[in-house]
Amino acid sequence: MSFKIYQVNEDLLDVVPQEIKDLQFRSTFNNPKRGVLDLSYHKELIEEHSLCAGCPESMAFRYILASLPAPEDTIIVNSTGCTSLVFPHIALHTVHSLFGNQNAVASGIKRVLEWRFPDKVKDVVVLAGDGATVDIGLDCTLQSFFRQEKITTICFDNEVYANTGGQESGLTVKGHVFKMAPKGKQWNKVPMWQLAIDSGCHYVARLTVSSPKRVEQVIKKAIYVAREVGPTYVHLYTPCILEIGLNSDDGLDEMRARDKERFAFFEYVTPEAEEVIARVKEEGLL
Amino acid sequence: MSFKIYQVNEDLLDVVPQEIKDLQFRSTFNNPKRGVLDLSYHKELIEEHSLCAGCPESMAFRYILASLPAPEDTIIVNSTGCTSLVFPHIALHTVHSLFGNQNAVASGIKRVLEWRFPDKVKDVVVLAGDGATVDIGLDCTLQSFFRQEKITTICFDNEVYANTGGQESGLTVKGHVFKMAPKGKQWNKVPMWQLAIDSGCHYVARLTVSSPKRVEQVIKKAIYVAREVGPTYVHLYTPCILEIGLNSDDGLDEMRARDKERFAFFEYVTPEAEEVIARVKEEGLL
Amino acid sequence: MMRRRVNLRMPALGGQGAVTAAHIIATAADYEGYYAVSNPFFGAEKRMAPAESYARIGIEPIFDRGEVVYPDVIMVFHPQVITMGKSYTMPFYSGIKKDGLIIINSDEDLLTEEDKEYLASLNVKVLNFNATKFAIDIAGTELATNMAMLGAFFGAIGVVSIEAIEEGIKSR
Amino acid sequence: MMRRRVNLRMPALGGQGAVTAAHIIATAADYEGYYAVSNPFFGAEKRMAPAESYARIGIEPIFDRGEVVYPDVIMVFHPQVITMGKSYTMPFYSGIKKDGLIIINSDEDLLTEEDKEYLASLNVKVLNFNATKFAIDIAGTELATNMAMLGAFFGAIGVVSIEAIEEGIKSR
Amino acid sequence: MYYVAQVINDECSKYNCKQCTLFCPEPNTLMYSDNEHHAYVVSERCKGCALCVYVCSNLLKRNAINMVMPEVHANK
Amino acid sequence: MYYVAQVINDECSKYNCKQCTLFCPEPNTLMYSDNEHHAYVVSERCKGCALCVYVCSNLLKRNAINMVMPEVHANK
Amino acid sequence: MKATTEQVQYNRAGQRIVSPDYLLFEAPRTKHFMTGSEAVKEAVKRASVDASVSYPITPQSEAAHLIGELWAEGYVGVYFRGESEFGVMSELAGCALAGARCITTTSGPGTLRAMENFPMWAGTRIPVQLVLMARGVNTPLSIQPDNLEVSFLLDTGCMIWYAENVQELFDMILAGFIVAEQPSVHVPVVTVVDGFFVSHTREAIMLPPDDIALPPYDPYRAPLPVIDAEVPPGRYMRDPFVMKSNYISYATHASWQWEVRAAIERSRPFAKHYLRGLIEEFGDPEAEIAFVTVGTAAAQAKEAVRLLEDEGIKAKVVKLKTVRPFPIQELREAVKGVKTIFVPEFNVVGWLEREVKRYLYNHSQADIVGGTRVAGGMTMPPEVIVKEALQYLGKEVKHVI
Amino acid sequence: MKATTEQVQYNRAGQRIVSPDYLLFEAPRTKHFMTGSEAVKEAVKRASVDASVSYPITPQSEAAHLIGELWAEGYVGVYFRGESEFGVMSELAGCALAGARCITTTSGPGTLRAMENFPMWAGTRIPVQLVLMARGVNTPLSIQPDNLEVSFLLDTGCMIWYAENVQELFDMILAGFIVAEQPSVHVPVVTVVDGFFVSHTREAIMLPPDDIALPPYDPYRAPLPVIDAEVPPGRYMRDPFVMKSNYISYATHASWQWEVRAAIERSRPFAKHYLRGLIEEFGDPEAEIAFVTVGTAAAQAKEAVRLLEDEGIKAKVVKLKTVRPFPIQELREAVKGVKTIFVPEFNVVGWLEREVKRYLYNHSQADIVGGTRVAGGMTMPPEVIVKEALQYLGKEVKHVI
Ligand SMILES: Cc1ncc(C[n+]2csc(CCOP(=O)(O)OP(=O)(O)O)c2C)c(N)n1
Ligand SMILES: Cc1ncc(C[n+]2csc(CCOP(=O)(O)OP(=O)(O)O)c2C)c(N)n1
Ligand code: SF4
Ligand code: SF4
Ligand code: SF4
Ligand code: SF4
Ligand code: SF4
Ligand code: SF4
Ligand SMILES: [Mg+2]
Ligand SMILES: [Mg+2]
Repeated sequence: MSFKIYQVNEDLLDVVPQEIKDLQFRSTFNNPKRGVLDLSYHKELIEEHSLCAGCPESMAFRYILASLPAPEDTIIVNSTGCTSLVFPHIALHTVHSLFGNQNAVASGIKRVLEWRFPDKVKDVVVLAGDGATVDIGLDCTLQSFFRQEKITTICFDNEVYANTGGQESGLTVKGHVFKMAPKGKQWNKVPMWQLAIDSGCHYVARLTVSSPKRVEQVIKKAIYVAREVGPTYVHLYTPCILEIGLNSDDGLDEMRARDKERFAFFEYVTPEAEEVIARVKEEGLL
Repeated sequence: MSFKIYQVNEDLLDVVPQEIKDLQFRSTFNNPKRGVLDLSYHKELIEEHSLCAGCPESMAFRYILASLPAPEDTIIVNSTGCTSLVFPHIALHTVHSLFGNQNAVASGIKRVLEWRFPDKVKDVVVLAGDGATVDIGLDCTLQSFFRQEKITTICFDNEVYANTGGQESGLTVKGHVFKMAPKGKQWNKVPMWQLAIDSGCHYVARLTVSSPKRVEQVIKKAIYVAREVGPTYVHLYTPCILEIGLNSDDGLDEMRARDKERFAFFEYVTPEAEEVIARVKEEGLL
Repeated sequence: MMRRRVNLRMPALGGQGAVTAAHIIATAADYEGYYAVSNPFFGAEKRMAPAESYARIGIEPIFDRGEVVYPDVIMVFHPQVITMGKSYTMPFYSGIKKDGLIIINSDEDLLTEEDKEYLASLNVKVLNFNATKFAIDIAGTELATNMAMLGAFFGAIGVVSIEAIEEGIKSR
Repeated sequence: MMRRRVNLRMPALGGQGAVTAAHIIATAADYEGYYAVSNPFFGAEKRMAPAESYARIGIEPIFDRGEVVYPDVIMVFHPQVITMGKSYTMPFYSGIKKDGLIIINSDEDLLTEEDKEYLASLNVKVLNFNATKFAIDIAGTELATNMAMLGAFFGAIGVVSIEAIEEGIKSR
Repeated sequence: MYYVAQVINDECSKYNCKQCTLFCPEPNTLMYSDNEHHAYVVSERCKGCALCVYVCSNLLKRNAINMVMPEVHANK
Repeated sequence: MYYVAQVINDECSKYNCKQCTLFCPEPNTLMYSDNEHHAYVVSERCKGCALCVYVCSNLLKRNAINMVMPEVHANK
Repeated sequence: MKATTEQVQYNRAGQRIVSPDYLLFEAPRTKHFMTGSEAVKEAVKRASVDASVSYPITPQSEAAHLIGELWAEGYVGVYFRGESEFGVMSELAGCALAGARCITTTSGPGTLRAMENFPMWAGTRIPVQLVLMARGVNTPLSIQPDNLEVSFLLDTGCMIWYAENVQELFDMILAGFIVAEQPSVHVPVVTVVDGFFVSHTREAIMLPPDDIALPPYDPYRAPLPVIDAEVPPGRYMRDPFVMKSNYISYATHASWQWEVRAAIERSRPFAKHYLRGLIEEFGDPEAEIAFVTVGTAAAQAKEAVRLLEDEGIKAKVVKLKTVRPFPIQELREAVKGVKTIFVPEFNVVGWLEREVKRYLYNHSQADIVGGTRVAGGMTMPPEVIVKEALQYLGKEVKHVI
Repeated sequence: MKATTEQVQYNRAGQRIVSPDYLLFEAPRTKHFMTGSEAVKEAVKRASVDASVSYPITPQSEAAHLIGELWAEGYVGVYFRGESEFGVMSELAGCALAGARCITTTSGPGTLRAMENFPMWAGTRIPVQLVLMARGVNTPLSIQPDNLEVSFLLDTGCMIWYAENVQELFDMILAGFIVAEQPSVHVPVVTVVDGFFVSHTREAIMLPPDDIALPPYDPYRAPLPVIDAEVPPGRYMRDPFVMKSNYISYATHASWQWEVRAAIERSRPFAKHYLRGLIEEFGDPEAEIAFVTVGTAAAQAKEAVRLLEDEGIKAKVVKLKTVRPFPIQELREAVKGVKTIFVPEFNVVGWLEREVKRYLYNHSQADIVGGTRVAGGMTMPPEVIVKEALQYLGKEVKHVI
């Protein structure tokens, strides 16, 4: 545990920018009970970002960062995509390497941190888009599940390659017309949550980010299970309002509509994971 | 249909080597009822090979080649591995490209042949090892399933990287000590047949090659379904006798033992595939 | 303003249509018989993030490409370019050539005394024009801001015909 | 046979232990104070497919590596090397040096007249020795063929001590 | 693009709700003040998406926040 | 490695079985002659794995094929 | 398939088939105003392309989308999005092996992700065309123009061509198919442009009509059998002997590699014809200062030559249109009498400077200066080129920037 | 962590920590007889390695297995098999980012499969060591030695070193860690050997005892923060500014790339010390014939020099131990007075010839001959080198082959 690294030397307090001081005095570190309700008051771990106005990915980011049980000991590994515009603004250790290799990088980090700090908890969380997770990165993603890496993988499913301007991805629904699919996508959306289950994940959830509290619960479960048992996978629907032609205030509405169908909340838990979750609940951390 | 390409110009018959003439006069082309029983009499489509003496992969090769419903219109795509020592000796169009890209290459071939020969049947069959199919090639394999490519993928599961001298693969069973897994493999065998089902294959089978007739039935179903419906997947246990330390006459025994447990015959068929199979049976081709 | 080459830089925010504006300008100039080239800044711009585009117009073939480092004209599409530094160059007028022109989408005077002195030393003319307000008033939507800016540009340099401008707009 | 360098080539079939044999020879020579290097042919050999290995022994540091193109000694581990052409070079004795030595694992004389003439012109000695039969007779298994071949080699060149050979075998 | 959100403090103070602060996509932008009993917008950070208005007006029917054209201030 | 298979024709002719021809891992190697009513081995192609013996002796208990040391013939 | 006056032939898209020379040199052209990405579409539209596979990456995505549109419009036979650049290049290899004329596009990280495919393409002798819109590679990530990646491709066995602008890109794509598919050549061609500088720049271009097109690719003229089960495979594969037995593999591999390089050499006369020479010279032929360049750097150098002229200094640009084959003789000829050679480049390593020095070693006494160098995405202002050149030459820098 | 006489320190494997100089130059050594793969194991065993990730490919597999054994024996902290070389190199990047001293091995197709990782490694400034056992790349497939692949790595921003034999491989691996991890260097090092020629060749080697080892890597001395949540990240990432906003990205990318190359330059004094010079000369210092080479080609050239001596002709070998940084001054010095330079290489493209010409342009008048060239896996018999050299020089070829 090293949240002390955010403490500014007293003598420097008057020259340090406010946003850094805020991290020390107004953020929520060192408290596993932190959660999305902090968002109304506390300094967030994302300073700002350059995602589109109204992008639901931004909401997902806020909820996830607010829900990390131990941000001071969390490493976030990301990939290329719209999300990568956020990472430089996050006040945690974040890594960007290549497009699609995020679960490989995360595996290396997690194993070495376990070796270097056998007595500490270091959470490694992967955050990447659908293209990164399910198309170009599928091998690295699934292999990290097979190998039972103790990491949490979160997929931001906006059903499109957004950052490159709106091309069909494996998670685009059949028939949807995007770039590179000018006659409409010819095949089904990949059931990634099912692949995650069959590939050995111990906790799998599928949901939209329309409910901050639900996101918090899911993220916490996923991280606690990954710490002790093995890989966990969270599939979030975060529609790309730009590419599906919605206005900047339409994102929440779109998600609420999908809550009732394709993205109805779904959870899978192995018995080992169940045990951990029950214990954590007892401890009042969930 | 182009089995005529195997017919040697009459004037050249006396200078052409016997093995080529045998292909014309003693092989079974142009007959969808061909099958493993031809092996006792007919010229085979594999001339020879340099696999280990007694290697079950060789048996698998003989059965598969004997079972192709239209060898004269079949393209075989392979990968690197022990199997790649066989392909130069096969009297069909075969392609070797890179290790693990076999399903990508096959997708390209199949689509172009459909475009170039809209009125002909051209079967594209992928034959590759477990390392090629499930480790390095997993992305290309599964994506070809997602995309519903009309190809048949056959995995030679010898539970090891054999050609490079016996390293752990994703299909090695947990606990087995191989090179690169000196403390025994730390994680479970990948349930590739299950992933194939999740990923959209229309016919999936898992079996050993202990029964030639069964292999024939499976291969024929897989190819007929791929022709009309979409991707099919066949998972064959072909133990690497060299790397698991068996004698050259032990392969059949090993497979018969596994027939009763890990590799008990398993088949999955979608309704669309079921239809095709029923029709082909009616036509007496199965 | 008659030069062998006019280089135009348009700092804006993502979503304002500056790229379209540059292309319209270049197309119009091409139609009118000038040599012309346009291009956007090469980024993955999001709504509200900095974005920039360029046009070059000349009376001989134009080889030069890429961002305009030494502009003759700068059109500032959004006040935040200046007030929040949402610009690819600091200050936004860096590289401006002698006798140049700056058009700013704002009623208010956003320049410091220092800025003004420097620009005056180069004899650069600064034009404040609230294009957004103009767009809302005339076209009924702030989305027409880029068209209003275009108008100001063509008005100020006055070398391209109405017909050519229409051609440029059509070709988008 | 006293040369500044002795280069040895051993065409065999996969599984016969020719690689081991080369390494034993080199290790033994090293132990005995010579400079020595050994290596296999660089292939993915399967049981019964062609395989080849090499050893170099000298009285000065050896830099040379890779397959032996100009051997002083050739040991043929399997008759099929000759009868079925399972050899990396054609003919199997290609490159053999003047006054060289060839040892063939066979009772039978497998060389053509042409072969013999050529080898005689270089004053190459050919030794037929059924090492497999010898291995079955003495060690009770054909798997000891490589040891029998080794024996023939050390016997024929006679420069390495028994102790060194034992050292070479131990080090495997 | 050209608008930012502004809380109608008095309206908002009628409720103790904070809902919009959870749905704003921008961090550190739409916060709640317990002292003053209403939400507030850090307008330099607001991107004008109007999601807060959707939450407050469309979902909650509270109409306590709306979009305004901001004043431009020279950064002198 | 040093052995090849050889069918004991008379034994084999007692059955009309062909089983071993299906299990030999080598193509074009262990074939069946309907005329002569027995299997036969193309010995240059045989790799000596003895799987045919396993099939014929261990599984079928027919003992109609066995392994022999081949003669070496110079290829002159 | 020849288009004679007697017998008019049409391709599967219904376009009239004309000879390459007619399409490139004789057909009437009209002026259009478009980006490099759009020019790719126009070229592909007239090239009787059978197949294309795409993957998104900035700055090539738009060109790839537009090829997709051509598929939807019936001009391209097969088109889909692959799973990654590695997959795409392998899928395209499959398409080519099955007898298709193929094209794809990529940039920077995509090139590196697919890297293993390029020597495979060359060794497989497929005349695939890759339009490379060069951009920087990680790390750090940059989506902006930088042609370091071209350095990685030089030894792959592919032809490497380099277009300066939108017009040249259009013409080169057409010429690329023709030259790459010559039976005596039949290797892949990588047509490079600097990303953004060409892909995203809109400028004037002269186009022939779009109801005429190149003769379709005839796979039966290929030096290796097409994989379509319509021709005898023999006992043959695309990498034949290697796996059959190790003992001839090294010789095969070596001779095969030499043959690929020889095929590139054999492309020279065709490339010379269809590109109207392997180099282009601009400026004063007698100048003692030369800029040897490719692509956008050539464009910028041309502007610099103009500025130098304003300063009263004679200079010229020697633009290389091909890097593989390298225009060895042409370059040696062009720099005769030159005292100082500048090699301005859009990368930090100076791969072109290295090439130039290699081929001029003992063939020129000129000073060769590796610069101006710009990397990571900025443009190369002509003013900077001029300043650096004058400084190097010890001349006064009069020109204002 | 210094090993002083007062305070003996041990690494996690229980080996006594000694200074790099002691381990490399002072510790008593005893003779062993082993292959290059086994020498890799011996080096790693003495290097306090934290992590290694492997993937099988001939000819490097055995070295990778042996590192795995070291893990089982407790000498290496983290070890596993990755899913592909692309995955492995990314996993290794993760290990290094988290503060581990890392090593891996690959060959040919593996190198190309992982290609995108190498510039990423360099840009991420991780001092990873890759032992590259060079082999041919597809197509056609060849598993045999051929160092074409090295050409693809030259511009990645990694240091490239080249060992001639088993002994040098052992020593270079140890030196590699020391030099790569210098805070002023801190870039990856690729230690190349020719596959098979070194990996599979068994020869004599002198080894220090195996109960001593290098000081462990100290990630807190790295020029960039280690990703372990024990040090402040600030608002920082390994590729920081780029994504923060486009408008400073090009400058960052460019300066970052320049800095990576500068870091390689800064490695020179360290490499010189730990490798005992960046080049090695063999033969007659006054010779007018020189073979400029790396790796096995140097070994073969040494034999050729001996044969030439037998023929009464003076020649020498200038062996480059590093290619990045390139020993520019050393080479220029070494070929002073040389009339003919041969560059024998194990590839068809002549990448070393290109480097040599680049750096000798206007620094030598010697004839530079790109040959002997062998590719695809065959050895380069000294007899052939001699024959080709004599033929080129117009001398009688007396020596019998
Ligand atoms: C090897 C490689 N190929 C392609 C790209 C280009 N690229 C960057 S982001 C991206 C799309 C990301 O899509 P997704 O993962 O769904 O994230 P999103 O932008 O939709 O949030 C692509 C194709 C790249 N950077 N590297
Ligand atoms: C990119 C790449 N990585 C690694 C290799 C080396 N390689 C060739 S075959 C093989 C193992 C094949 O294993 P599998 O697919 O299971 O086939 P098997 O040999 O077991 O039949 C490997 C690792 C390669 N050729 N290319
Ligand atoms: S492009 Fe789509 S996913 Fe990306 S920031 Fe904009 S709305 Fe969000
Ligand atoms: S190594 Fe194993 S899989 Fe390969 S040929 Fe030999 S027995 Fe078969
Ligand atoms: S949703 Fe409306 S009422 Fe509730 S806090 Fe926000 S502004 Fe106030
Ligand atoms: S308009 Fe959008 S960005 Fe501004 S406060 Fe409301 S929700 Fe937040
Ligand atoms: S198995 Fe035995 S009995 Fe049957 S065919 Fe073979 S040899 Fe004859
Ligand atoms: S021993 Fe093996 S190879 Fe020979 S015939 Fe019998 S089964 Fe076939
Ligand atoms: Mg997405
Ligand atoms: Mg296998």
